[in-house]
Amino acid sequence: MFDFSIVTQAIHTALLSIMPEGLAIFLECVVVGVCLLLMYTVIAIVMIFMERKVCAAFQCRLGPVRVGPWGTLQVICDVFKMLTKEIITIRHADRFLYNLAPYIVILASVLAFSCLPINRGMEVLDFNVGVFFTMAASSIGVVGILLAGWSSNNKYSLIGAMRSGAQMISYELSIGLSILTIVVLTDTMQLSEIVERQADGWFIFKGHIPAIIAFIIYLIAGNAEVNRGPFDLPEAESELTAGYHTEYSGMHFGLFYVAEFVNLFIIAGLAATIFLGGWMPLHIPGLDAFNTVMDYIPGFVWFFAKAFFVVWLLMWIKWTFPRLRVDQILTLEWKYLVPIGLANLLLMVIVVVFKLHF
Amino acid sequence: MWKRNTSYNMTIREKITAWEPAAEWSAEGDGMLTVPVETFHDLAVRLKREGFDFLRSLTGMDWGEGRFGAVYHIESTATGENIVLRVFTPAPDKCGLPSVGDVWKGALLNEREAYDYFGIQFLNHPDMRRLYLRDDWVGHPLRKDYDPALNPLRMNNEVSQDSTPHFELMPDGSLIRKREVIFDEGEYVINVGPQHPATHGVLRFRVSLEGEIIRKLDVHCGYIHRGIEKMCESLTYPQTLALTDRLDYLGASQNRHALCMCIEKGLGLEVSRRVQYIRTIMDELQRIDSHLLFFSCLCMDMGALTAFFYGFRDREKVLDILEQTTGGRLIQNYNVIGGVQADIHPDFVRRVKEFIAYMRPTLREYHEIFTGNVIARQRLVGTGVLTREDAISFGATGGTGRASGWACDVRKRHPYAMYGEVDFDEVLFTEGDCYARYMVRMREIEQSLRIIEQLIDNIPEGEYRTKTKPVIRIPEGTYYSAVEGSRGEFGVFIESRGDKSPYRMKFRSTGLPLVSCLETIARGAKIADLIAIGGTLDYVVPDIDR
Amino acid sequence: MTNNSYIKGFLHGVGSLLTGLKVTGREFFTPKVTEQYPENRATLKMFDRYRGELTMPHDADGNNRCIACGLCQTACPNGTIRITVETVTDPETGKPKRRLARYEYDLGSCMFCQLCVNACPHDAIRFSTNFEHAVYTRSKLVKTLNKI
Amino acid sequence: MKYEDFIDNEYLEKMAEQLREGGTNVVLGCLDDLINWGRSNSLWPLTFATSCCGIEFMAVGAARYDFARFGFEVTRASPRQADFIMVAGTITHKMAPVLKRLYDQMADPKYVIAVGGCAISGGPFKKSYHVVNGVDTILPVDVYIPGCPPRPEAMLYGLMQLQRKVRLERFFGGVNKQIGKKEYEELMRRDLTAEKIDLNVETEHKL
Repeated sequence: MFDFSIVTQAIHTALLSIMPEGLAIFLECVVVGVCLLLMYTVIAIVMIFMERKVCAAFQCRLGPVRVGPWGTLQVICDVFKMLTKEIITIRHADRFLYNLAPYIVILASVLAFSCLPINRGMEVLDFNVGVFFTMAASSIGVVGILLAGWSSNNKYSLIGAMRSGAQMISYELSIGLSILTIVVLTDTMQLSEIVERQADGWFIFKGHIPAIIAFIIYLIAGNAEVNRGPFDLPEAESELTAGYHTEYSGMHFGLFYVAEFVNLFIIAGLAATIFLGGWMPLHIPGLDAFNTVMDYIPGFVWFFAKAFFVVWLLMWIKWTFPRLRVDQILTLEWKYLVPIGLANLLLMVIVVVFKLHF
Repeated sequence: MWKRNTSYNMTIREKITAWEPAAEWSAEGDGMLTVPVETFHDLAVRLKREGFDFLRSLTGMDWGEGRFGAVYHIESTATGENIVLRVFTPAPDKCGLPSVGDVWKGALLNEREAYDYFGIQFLNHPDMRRLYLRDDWVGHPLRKDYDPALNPLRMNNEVSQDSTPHFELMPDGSLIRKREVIFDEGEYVINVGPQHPATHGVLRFRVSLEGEIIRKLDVHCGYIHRGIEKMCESLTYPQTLALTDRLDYLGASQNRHALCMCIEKGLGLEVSRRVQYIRTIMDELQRIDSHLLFFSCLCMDMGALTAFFYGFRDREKVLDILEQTTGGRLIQNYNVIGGVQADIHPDFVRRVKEFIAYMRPTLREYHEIFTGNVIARQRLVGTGVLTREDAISFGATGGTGRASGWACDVRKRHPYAMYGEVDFDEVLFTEGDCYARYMVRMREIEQSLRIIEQLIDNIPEGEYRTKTKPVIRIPEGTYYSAVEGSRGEFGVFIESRGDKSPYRMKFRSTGLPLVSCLETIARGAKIADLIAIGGTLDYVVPDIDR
Repeated sequence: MTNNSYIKGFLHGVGSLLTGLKVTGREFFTPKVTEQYPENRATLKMFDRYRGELTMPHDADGNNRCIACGLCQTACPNGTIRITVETVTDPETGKPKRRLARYEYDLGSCMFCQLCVNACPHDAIRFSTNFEHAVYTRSKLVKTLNKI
Repeated sequence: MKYEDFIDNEYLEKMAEQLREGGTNVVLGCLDDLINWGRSNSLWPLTFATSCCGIEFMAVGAARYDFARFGFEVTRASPRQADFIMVAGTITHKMAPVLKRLYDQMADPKYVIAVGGCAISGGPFKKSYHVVNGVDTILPVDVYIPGCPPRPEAMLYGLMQLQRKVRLERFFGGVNKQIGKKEYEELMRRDLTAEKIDLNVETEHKL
């Protein structure tokens, strides 16, 4: 398995040879930041395109086909359009908060995104409480949504924001519980370390029953966390026109739109990292030839394949189910997911204590 | 079929004449009783007690020379008896009729409509605002002396009033005007529509919320009020036909059928059996089309977007069949006075059969993806309950009424075309909730397929169009015909004075009663339920506003 | 709620969700029904009864069958058809004769009710199946049907 | 579809000529082309329909005709995020101010398509006391799609016409409207000042 840290180390040494360490680190930070943002944009574009094609396929139609080969340039067009669209200033809105909100949302999203370990040695933010940090960073997003709803001076926005507040805070609990289940199994919170421990088998296999339950709970709660159907109440189109971003136009709306899709990717990427072995290739004990072949596939390919598979799964769910009502969302969380999550955590503890895992 | 009613009328007519010796019978057309205004409210209460609990239609009238009034079509749901009453306003210069909104709730919006059209003030009506037109509209457009120049296009925004006028009769015979509050200052009122994805057009609600729970709901209609009834008064009979398609565009075929039937009844014209067969099949195809669209839109409103596409995919197949024969997808222009525009296409029978074979398994797919879904059930079962009494009182016919357990299908109550001879079930539920309303429509698709199946193979030979005179004049009198539209009873009321255009033409909207019962259903529900309720009531806004 | 019904309801719910997923999952792999309009333009054929726009057929010499009787204009519910008549002297008989000068048809207000075609005693007008009418200028929609 | 297959090319030619009169910087011109390529392929409609044409508009979005192929499928319910408004259906006197308001709420550049007889001229309801005879009296219309209602293919054709128009426009230097800029501003001002009612009587009631 190729270790990307060789490359970064080499660059670091090369830079140190021509400049002082402080400057070198600063330069590296800038370069990494730019790369991160670039990747963020690319992922956003890919995700939006995928969403449009996948939903079209579920709905027995074609989706974008006319711009570029198979419609691949469609989202690029949207980007140009968004960039040139007027940004409307709303009278009687809280101007400062109104303009700030989309940036908070995108900031939270970028922060969480930078925690994802894409390949061995290709982690941007990686430290011993990585899981905590990711969750904390991603939950800043709800502040942005609340601000957007509050400052827009629009009743629909306000209702959307309130809904999203209730929903996201509730579902963070379930996400936490299901991740905690795996933390019990791994006894580490560092994301890169979690991946390394899956070298001999992904946690979803190692932890068998409790891990699978945790995975399902995570998918449901993760879907709710990013406000996607069937949990898309905050922007429920048929009820609240566009929910918390009703009043946003142009690129401000574009930021919300992009953040929504990248958040989905983050949720999927985290699922891939924690449950499906991240960039670890698929190894079947006993089949050495197969395992060697799998090892030739680079780690980031594994990571993206797994993440996009989870994304596809979530899209399948989104495009099949009707939307829940606000009280049902809370019922689902507090009456079903949280008790199951807690019982599952207990089960995992038993599994770990009695060494029942693989 | 209306002969039978006439014989029934005798008994109730006699009763009314006994109670009210001043009542006069006029026999032109369908015949109606003119009753005095002073005791009309008492009479209405008495009629209701007698079992006449369904106000089919309330038509405001201007008979010229300052004589205003209203025509009431009332039916007893228990016996199926019908009676038509006419009431004049007390004096030419005074416009006041007693409101019967407390007897039949469905009268409330209809009386507002009559006020809007003719300026007839209804005494003790709790909410005497205009129904369709802007509050600053000058005059009443359906009066015969109305001058359109009074109302140029106003581009200023309308201010929503939070209170409403209300008229009371003083002992000295004068009217006083009071105001009643609709929304308090402290209430959190949100505005749903006219441009809102879930109002199915340009209906507008003002909803007072407490958190997510609806406390009050105020319906605003008229954003697509096109004045069709007034336009009809200056069009010839064949020309009026074209406008009915555009009323409820998902029941275009049935609407036109109703008007053709009414005119044919006036003319005493019998159409051939072939025409009856074709019309019945077309009506049922249209019903399937409408119910598929209902399914699609309900799914979309509930957030299940994929099911929306499945519904539309299959709807296209119906539209293709319709288009091949009629030349129109949505607006077909098919029924004409005395028959249909063109004979059925040679491929018609084959394609309809193919469609029936295709549709049955597809319906199962719908049930798998949406009906059985636990989320859909949770959201539909038990929400938005309309009781049977309310359904009748509001006159909420069609799927909505049948979901509440009211057997209100015009095809069974007053069979027309081929419906007396085919075998089909009237789908009835008793729960009256959103789920029942949804299921009624899904089951009705199956019944429609069954009706078509029985007819499609034995369409008799015959002419598809009976020759009529070049200029059609209906003998003097009043006529009322009703069909089961895609979403309830669609009635046409014509008052003719023997001219080539009607003196007054009123369409009994299928949507208006549905909208009027919305407040009752939605109160206490959540805002998301409002969307489900609106979706399952299945109104079409241009049909409400006309 | 008893424990039993809690679990039963839960399992039933999950089952119904999976059924839904099965339907959409199957649809994901079935061929799509989309007709690609501008690409299929060559093969696209309307039903022959489809009413696209009113036309006045002309024979090879450029003559139409309209006698300018005005029945279609009277039959039209909303004044979409405007006929201008001119009187010319018949070169053979020397008598004055009504002749169609202009047959103006406003596609932008036509309601396709077919009353004009029904009214025409000489089949001089009929509906064609052309549907590509979208324009940038309103005046382009007012068409003169007869060849002058 | 080839250029010659479209109708009303004269209008586009005239428009292009007017735009060329000023002359364009080469760099700006290229950038313009790129932006217009993007804009024309990403026109998002406002979810708006009043009557029959709206159902056909839904059919255009549905599986059989699928305007997602053009990238139009992201229908926005909020006017702020929409690029064009399909006026599908009759506009009545009561609806006209609302429609105007919706149009004003949309972010520039924005376009209007008048769909069907009612929106173009009042159509079947021309003689009614409560129907606006053509939305071009209240909004600057870019494309007219006649029909009653126009069939889905006709709507797609109209949308392609709009794409062609967008592609020709010049983004730098103001998006030209069908009516002259001066005329347009006058129209806007007239509506605001003629009647002395404050536009924002009810800011909190969003439409």
